[in-house]
Amino acid sequence: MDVQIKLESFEGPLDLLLHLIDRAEVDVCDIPIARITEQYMAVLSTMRELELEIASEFLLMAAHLLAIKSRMLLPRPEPEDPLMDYMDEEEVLDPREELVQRLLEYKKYKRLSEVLREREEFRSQVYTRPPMDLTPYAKESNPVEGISPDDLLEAFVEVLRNRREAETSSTAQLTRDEISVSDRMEEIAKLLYASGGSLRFSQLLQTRWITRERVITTFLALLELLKTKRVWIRQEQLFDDMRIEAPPGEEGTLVEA
Amino acid sequence: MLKRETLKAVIEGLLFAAGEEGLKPAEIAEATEEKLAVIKELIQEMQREWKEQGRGIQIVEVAQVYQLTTLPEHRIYYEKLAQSPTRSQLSRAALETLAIIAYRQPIIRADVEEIRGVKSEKALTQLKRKGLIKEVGRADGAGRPILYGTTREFLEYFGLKSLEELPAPDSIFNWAEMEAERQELFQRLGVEPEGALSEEEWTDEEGTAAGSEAG
Amino acid sequence: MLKRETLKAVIEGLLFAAGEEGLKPAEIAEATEEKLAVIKELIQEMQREWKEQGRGIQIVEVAQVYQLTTLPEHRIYYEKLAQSPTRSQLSRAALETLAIIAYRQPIIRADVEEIRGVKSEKALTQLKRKGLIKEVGRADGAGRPILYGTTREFLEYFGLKSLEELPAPDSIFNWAEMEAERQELFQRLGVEPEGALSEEEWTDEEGTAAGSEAG
Repeated sequence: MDVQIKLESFEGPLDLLLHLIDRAEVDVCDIPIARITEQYMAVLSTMRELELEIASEFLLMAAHLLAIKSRMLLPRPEPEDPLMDYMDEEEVLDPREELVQRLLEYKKYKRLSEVLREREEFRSQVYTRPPMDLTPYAKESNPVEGISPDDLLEAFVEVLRNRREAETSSTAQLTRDEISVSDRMEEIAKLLYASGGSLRFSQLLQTRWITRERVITTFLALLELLKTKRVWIRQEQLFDDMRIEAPPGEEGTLVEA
Repeated sequence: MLKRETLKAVIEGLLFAAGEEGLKPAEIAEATEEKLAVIKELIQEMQREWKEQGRGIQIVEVAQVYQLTTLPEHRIYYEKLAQSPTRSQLSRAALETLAIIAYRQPIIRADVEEIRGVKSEKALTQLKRKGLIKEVGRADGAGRPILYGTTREFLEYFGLKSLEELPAPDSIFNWAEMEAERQELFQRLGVEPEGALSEEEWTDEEGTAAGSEAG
Repeated sequence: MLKRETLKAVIEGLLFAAGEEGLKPAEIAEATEEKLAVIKELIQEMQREWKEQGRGIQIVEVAQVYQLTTLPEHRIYYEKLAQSPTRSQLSRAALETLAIIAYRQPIIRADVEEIRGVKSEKALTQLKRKGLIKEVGRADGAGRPILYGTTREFLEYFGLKSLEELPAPDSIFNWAEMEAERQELFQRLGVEPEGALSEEEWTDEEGTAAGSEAG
């Protein structure tokens, strides 16, 4: 992992990904998606080692990259393939297509923000002054002409309502970010222990609070558990529900003190 | 060392940017790295030249400070400007700020900004100049910030005998707070806002809403 | 009817009085009781003359108003003045968010976040607080999310006459270039644009890939 990468200097996963892809230029030939994914995961694990907080967006992208990587490994079905019935149009396309589009779109606005930065710089080189007080020139007149006390009340209520809505949306934001991968790992371990050492993947997603982020956190937690050999995963066939099992003879050691 | 003409242009810009407070000769000398005597001499020259050229602004010396001002003989045009609808009417920002101060007085600027979610310095200046609000005291705490309240003229302009005559927030206010609470609850439950609440949940929340309004 | 030279002096004074708020051509026309076309022509003339005379201030057109500012080439003298406002730059996050809103307005938060790939609540609050963006309406659909757009202050902050003055995305990112980038991205991401791996490759890869994901 290249320590030259200043982790905090990335605006988000797309920014980091663009950097990795640009950097890959030094390698003359093709950099497979697998390698970009590996580098991306390496950056994330460095962030973890440095105990930096990893925003859920970075995890979301990690999951997305892994999904693309695995889909790249699947054969492209022929149009008359019965498998087609199970796939929507998007899945038949190159799995990287969407990512490339997103990267290009992001890159476009990144450049436009650089243009704005230049203008900001230019504009900051000139100074102006506050307006002169013109009230001495104003003839005696009612400054609230045409405004009634009711208008005043309405303005007050409107402001309060807007504030309420702003607060409301940030509350929703917080609830969504609450669970981290490591917390989820422990949850899964406990759940597995409680259900006698065997669980189906779908059972992990059967809660009222399920969100896209939570599915991804669950998936990443599972990968992490698998990596540290705290769980085994079995799948009978493609698209089957995964079965999560405690390693033989270790049912009791899943939950760490 | 700057040439005289460049130096004059820089002085003009400095005085312009300094705004109503103006600049001491020493400040100009420091910024331009010139001798005080040179600055004073140049400014005298500029005053003469501007008059000859028929410029629309002038350099005046007030209390040992140089400042730019408009010309007294142009007074009639500033009156017209002050009377133009865009300048004489309250901006939306000013109206909102005035409403908050009217209902929450005495209140400090930071709290007005907190409620509006936007910097409100300009709106406050505008309202002060129009005589609708004034400083009514200082709050405790760091910097002892200014507390604002409405003026006697405020009541006169709105034709009110006292602040109690302001329309009571109840009718619309309740509704707005409740609507916000309802939205919030939906979001917490992760439900689409279309789904109506049951009678019990509703009544339960109403209590809290009424409580927070009082505060 | 005023003489041209007097009129120019009056315009200078009016612009000076308006300060950072600037004046619309129509406001100048109204205050001076002159035709709009005459005002516009005179201002162009003044811009030329002031430059020739080496004046220390200039007339710029920003957000559909005329405004007086100092000259960029004199900035070092103003920076030396303690009173000069220290200008803080916008953060990159704020700037990215702003670029997206400027080009895609009206736009809801979710769409900004979709493009940036990160939560943008903080950037939006910051921009709103600075008055660079505002709520311009509500989108249809669940929760009726807020639609954001840029403000007049946005134009002023970046010294733009209007939104049209922003470079068209195509001009800095033309179509052919974009297609080339797309091809390049594809290449860097690995597989030839035609796509599919051969039967052997994927069977062979499956083992290692599954292994490396797990391990």
